[in-house]
Amino acid sequence: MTNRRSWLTSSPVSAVVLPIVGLLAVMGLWWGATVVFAIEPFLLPSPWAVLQKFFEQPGQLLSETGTSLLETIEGFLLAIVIGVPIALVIVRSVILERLVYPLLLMVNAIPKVAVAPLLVIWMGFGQWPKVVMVLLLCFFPIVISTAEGMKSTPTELVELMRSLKASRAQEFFKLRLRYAMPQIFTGFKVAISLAVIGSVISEFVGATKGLGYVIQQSGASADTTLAFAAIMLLSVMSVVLFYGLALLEHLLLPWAQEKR
Amino acid sequence: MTNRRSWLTSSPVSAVVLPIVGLLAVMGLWWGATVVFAIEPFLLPSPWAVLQKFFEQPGQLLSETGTSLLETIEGFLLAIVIGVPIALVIVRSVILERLVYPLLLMVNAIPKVAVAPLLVIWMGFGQWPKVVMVLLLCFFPIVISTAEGMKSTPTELVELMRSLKASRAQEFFKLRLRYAMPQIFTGFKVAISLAVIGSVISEFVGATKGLGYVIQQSGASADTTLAFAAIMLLSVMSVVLFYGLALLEHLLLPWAQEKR
Amino acid sequence: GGGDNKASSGGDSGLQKVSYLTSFNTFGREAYAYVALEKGYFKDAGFDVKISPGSGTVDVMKLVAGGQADYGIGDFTAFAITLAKQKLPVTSVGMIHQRSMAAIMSLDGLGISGPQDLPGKTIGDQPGSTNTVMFPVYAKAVGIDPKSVTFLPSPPPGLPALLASGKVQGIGQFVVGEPLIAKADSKHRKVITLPYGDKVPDLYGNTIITRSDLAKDHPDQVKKFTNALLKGLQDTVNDPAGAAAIMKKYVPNVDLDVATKELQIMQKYVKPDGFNGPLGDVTQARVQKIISLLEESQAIGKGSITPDDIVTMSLAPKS
Amino acid sequence: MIRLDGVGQVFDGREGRVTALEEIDLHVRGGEFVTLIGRSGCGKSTLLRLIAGLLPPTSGAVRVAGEPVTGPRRDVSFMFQRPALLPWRSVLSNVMLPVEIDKGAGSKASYRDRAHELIELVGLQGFERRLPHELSGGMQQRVSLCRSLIRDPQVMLMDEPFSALDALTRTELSEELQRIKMELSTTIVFVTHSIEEAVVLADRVVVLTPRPGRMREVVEIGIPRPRSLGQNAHLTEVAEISGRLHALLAQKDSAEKDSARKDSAETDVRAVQDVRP
Amino acid sequence: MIRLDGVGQVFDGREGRVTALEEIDLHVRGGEFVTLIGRSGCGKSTLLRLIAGLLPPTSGAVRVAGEPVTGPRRDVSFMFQRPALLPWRSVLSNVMLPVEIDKGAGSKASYRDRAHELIELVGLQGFERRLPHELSGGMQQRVSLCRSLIRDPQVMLMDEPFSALDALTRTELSEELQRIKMELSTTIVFVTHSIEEAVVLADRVVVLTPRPGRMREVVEIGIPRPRSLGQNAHLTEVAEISGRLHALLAQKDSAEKDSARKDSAETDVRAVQDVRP
Ligand SMILES: Nc1ncnc2c1ncn2[C@@H]1O[C@H](COP(=O)(O)OP(=O)(O)OP(=O)(O)O)[C@@H](O)[C@H]1O
Ligand SMILES: Nc1ncnc2c1ncn2[C@@H]1O[C@H](COP(=O)(O)OP(=O)(O)OP(=O)(O)O)[C@@H](O)[C@H]1O
Ligand SMILES: Cc1ncc(C[n+]2csc(CCO)c2C)c(N)n1
Ligand SMILES: [Mg+2]
Ligand SMILES: [Mg+2]
Repeated sequence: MTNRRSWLTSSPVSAVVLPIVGLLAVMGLWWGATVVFAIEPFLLPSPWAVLQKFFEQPGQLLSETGTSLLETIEGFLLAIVIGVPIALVIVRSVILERLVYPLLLMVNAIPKVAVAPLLVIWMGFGQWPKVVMVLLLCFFPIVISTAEGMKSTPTELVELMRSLKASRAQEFFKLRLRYAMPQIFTGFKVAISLAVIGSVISEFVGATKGLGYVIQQSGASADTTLAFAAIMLLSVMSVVLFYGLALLEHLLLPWAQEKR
Repeated sequence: MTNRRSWLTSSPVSAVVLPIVGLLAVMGLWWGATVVFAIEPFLLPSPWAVLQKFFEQPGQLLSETGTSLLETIEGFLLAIVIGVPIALVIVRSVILERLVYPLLLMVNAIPKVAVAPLLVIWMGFGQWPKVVMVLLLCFFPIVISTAEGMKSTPTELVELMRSLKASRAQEFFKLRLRYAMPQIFTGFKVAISLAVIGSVISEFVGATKGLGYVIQQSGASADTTLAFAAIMLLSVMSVVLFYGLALLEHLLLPWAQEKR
Repeated sequence: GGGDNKASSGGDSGLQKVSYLTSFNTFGREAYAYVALEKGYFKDAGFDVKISPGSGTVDVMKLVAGGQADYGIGDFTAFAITLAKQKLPVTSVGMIHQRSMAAIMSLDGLGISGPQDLPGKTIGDQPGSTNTVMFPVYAKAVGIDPKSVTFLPSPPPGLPALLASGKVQGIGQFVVGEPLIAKADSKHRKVITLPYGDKVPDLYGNTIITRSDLAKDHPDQVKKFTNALLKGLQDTVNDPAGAAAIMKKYVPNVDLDVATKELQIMQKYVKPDGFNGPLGDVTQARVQKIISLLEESQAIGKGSITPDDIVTMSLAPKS
Repeated sequence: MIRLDGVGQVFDGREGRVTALEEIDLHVRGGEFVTLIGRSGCGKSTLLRLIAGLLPPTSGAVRVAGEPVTGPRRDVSFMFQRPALLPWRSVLSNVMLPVEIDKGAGSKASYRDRAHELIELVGLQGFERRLPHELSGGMQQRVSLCRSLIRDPQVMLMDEPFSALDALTRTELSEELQRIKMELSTTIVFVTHSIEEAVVLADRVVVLTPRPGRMREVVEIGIPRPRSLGQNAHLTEVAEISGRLHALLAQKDSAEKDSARKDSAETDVRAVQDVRP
Repeated sequence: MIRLDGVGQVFDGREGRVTALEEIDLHVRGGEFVTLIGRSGCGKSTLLRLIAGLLPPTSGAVRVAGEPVTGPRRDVSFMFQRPALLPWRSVLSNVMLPVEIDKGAGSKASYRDRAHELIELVGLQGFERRLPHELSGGMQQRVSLCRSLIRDPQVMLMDEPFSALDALTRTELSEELQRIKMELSTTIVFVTHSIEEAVVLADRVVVLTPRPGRMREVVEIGIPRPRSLGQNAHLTEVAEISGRLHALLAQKDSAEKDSARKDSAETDVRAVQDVRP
């Protein structure tokens, strides 16, 4: 019987409480580890030290977070704007797919850290190299999940559209893209974490703000705790963005709710 | 009409020829750009210079490639072995999902470069920190695509299994996992490129071989061409692994062939 | 904006927009540029300077060569080696340090108390760094076999942790890194520093880098900039604590204590005992000597560069 | 064997509630063949799903073999309205699925023989190794039928099992079904839109009212077995009962109106009659 | 209107070839109502797909309105054997899909009224805004029916359109279909497994042989219109023709054997007869 559920699984409160419980559990483990194994703070500071560091200068860290967040979102949106049409083209034409796919793969396979300085050299110190780095890191999951999602549209529905003499554009926008939405969102969810990492990597070179810069900077004062505070903020940012996407999916795709 | 196709789309020869054409086209563009804009080799070496660099010491570069390849594959397989069961657990239980998912997200969001030294300190200079780094970079797409794929199993088929009084394990292994296979393979395809990058990042710290080491080495000596040769090899490795997965998918999942 | 007009066109204030790169990050050792900025030396010389953190000598060279920055700082040895391999359109127009800051650093109890202890040890270092490349020269100077020491590659940010954890017995580091290493070690062991400069005094430390065409076409401008920067350097040498405080205004995360100590150590490298040339001095003879040393240690090919290829002597500071 | 007491089912959707079933009281005896007829959307499939334990009723109680239903049972087989074949499994392997799942089911080889027999019976020999997408609609339905028969279940719930089959195949298979029922004394609840099929197969025919589905009438069929769907000896009897059922289906109930937006709580009109001719 | 000459269709699979259709010669006049009967898997759906231009024939030629078929046409509507509804669209929006796709189709508002009319006609009022998964099987089929009717097509290809509907709804809708056909002189090719339905609706009934599908016989139906499926004036005539068709379906052809593994090239036996009673 499928719809008898306890409050643990159905209540919206638990959707907030349980993740927090999980989080606290791990903080506990982390803290336990630092105590039991007497781990040196420069290797792994205790969670309290990290929290303390955050509250020392919350304003500044939050403003750095804002910088990284903006780059992340800009790059991510750009990746959607570029990635989805590429996927459309790939699904549309086998020939273009065979020409283009290997190239996308090659670009994707480049270790981005190695090209971060190149981007700065080509694009200067402004926002652009950051946004492009985010784009480079996160476009591929978007392309591939969109393409594979669209290719998996049931023959039955494709034939329906064809029998209605739908144009290729209509077939894509009214059917395939819609059908692939759940899979596309999976791609987005993978991409968003990569986007966050992209903003950090880009801030390692030629930046003067952002959490990546803070991490880099913390090296200058051997402040491992600060680095961890920045990493924690990145993690939180990533989690928030992820659940934002999940919420958006829930609102946009009521017909595709999970089946367990 | 769907099954009238030219040799361009159907012949297996074109599946090999077209990617190569695409590749050559980009090499051409790349070369053209270096010539037309007179791009200095320290910014972007010409493709010929890169090829030449490769043929100067093919044996050595290939052996470095082998090292990175091995780490990549080991870490990737480990990610499958760990990631798929996590996905099963997540789909199995809403409670566990809510406890575990945010943590996975946080781990995934950590910029891996920042923890590379930590891994070396904890695990020494052997293969382990490399394999673990690959694992860290690529487990998430595997987890999420497996989980989302399994959640999207049609109610109709889930009800069939329930009506047969299948155990939960049977529901997962005989139905959901099988049904999710195409989506899982999409996850694998995203993960494999990340795995390659993971091996490179891991070789930045405490390695004395591998393509990551070569890049690190060349960066310091301003041998941009050598760095590009290594990056090219990485790209090729990534493309080959990707198509290897695609081939495997084609062989394992004949029922899920693409529908265009 | 970027490219050629950056250093030549005026802004609203009549000041020329100029971009400047530190050598690596915003460690305390970079304070002098901020001092020049804060005290208005740049402004007085007619420049509106934007300081950005660099990411290592080679990157700085590429950024300057590519026109994204007008001036930058980099280690002179690495600079020379890079130019020997690739003819980037950059040149050196003055020295920050009269002696190389390259060193090997260890902690008390890891078995290194002097150069004689190095054989058989493992040293963590960024591959291709000056410390690694010049090690054979240093080894020869202290009379040990360079091959008896193992170098283990790692990017710079990971090095202090590797050392403190004892995974390596020493790391390649600039001498000014000492207070940082001390701070990173929670066991508060004594830091042992083996500066190359003690044994190979000919090596310069950091140098001021600019584009070749800028040096050629606008020598006055370059001179004015160099002088302003060196004025900041002079003030820094005179008052390290004050310089550190100024820097913290611009880079709030800087640890005042560490930065002050770094700058105190740096004093003797900017102005070694017995040095009486002008601040930033370069001499043709020393550059030639360095090239020979590099050729000897096979870091560069014989005859691959001449002093003129790497230094614009005409712009070097005069007393 | 199957007992429903005051069973009701309400679906809550974002566009309002739908009362699918209301006050169903039904008792199916062991070995009985009950057919269920009613207009499209009246709740026939829902009723079967309740019995199968795939859905907990909103109200009332469902019991099978004396035990309250809390979930699916091994001795009950359900043939869905749609074929529900696993797309990666061949015909044979789809048919063998229930055996694979019940590990204690005994010799696999003998079941394999049984599967081949069934496949031959429904006219799919030669297609054993094909995948579902290579089959026509009716062929898929026949595979699903074989799957529901493979384990010789005690209770069979069949939702329009012959809807995609031609008249001949229908006749053959309904004869086969009667044979199985007689041999194994299987209890069968069978949904169909063919009134004649309902009459020919059933011991009793249950007629449901349109949405919300209530029991309008239960008609006992006295024609001796075996009966046949095609030209047969009892043509007139079948025609006569069919005519009556047709009228019952068409009859307008006073409580009958569009209830798509209505809560079942508002209407509590019962129309359960047990008419035995 | 529709003309098939020597049409054949062979499917190649990894388990061998299946000859679905062989040597089909059929001419459907404008405004004619042709029903297609034949055993499950004999190639009826395939034949419709060929006419719709969804599949190029392996051999032979298909022409619609005088032009060779190279792909789907706007004036031909196809109702599939399965409902094929878009899961994210409401009932109304699924019905409106063909209008949305044909941008030159004229006033959307008037089509919207038409959609509401059709939805009411098939008894789905109140469900306009629901999603397909909230509907029963028969309700989904009715949505699909509305969708195929919305654009008043010239040619309608219908693959078992009433298979999931109860007898009453079937009767109502088949009357409606005849009315539409008469008013708009639509050409209709209609697949059904109900022989009576085939007789009541058709001007001509085409009987196909089992796999591979060849034309066994074409039966002209002379009963005057309008006709009705339920109790009606022509009961005996319908029964008589139905009986004949039943016999035709059952008749064993000499060339008939298991051809699942056989290439059509091997069998070239024609059985096309045009019988007019
Ligand atoms: N895509 C396909 N691949 C392989 N074989 C196919 C395919 N589609 C149909 N066939 C085969 O062609 C034959 C005719 O199929 P079709 O769907 O036309 O039958 P049908 O007359 O509509 O049957 P039903 O009444 O069961 O719907 C069948 O034997 C089927 O196995
Ligand atoms: N999952 C669901 N969510 C909402 N409403 C549902 C759901 N399943 C069924 N219904 C509604 O319940 C009613 C009965 O549905 P059911 O499938 O039982 O009908 P049925 O008698 O089997 O019809 P058919 O003969 O067309 O198959 C319908 O009105 C339908 O809209
Ligand atoms: C997916 C992905 N994650 C992390 C990195 C990060 N990375 C590797 S090395 C480096 C800087 C080292 O100096 C950075 C930021 C990447 N490239 N790709
Ligand atoms: Mg139903
Ligand atoms: Mg069919």
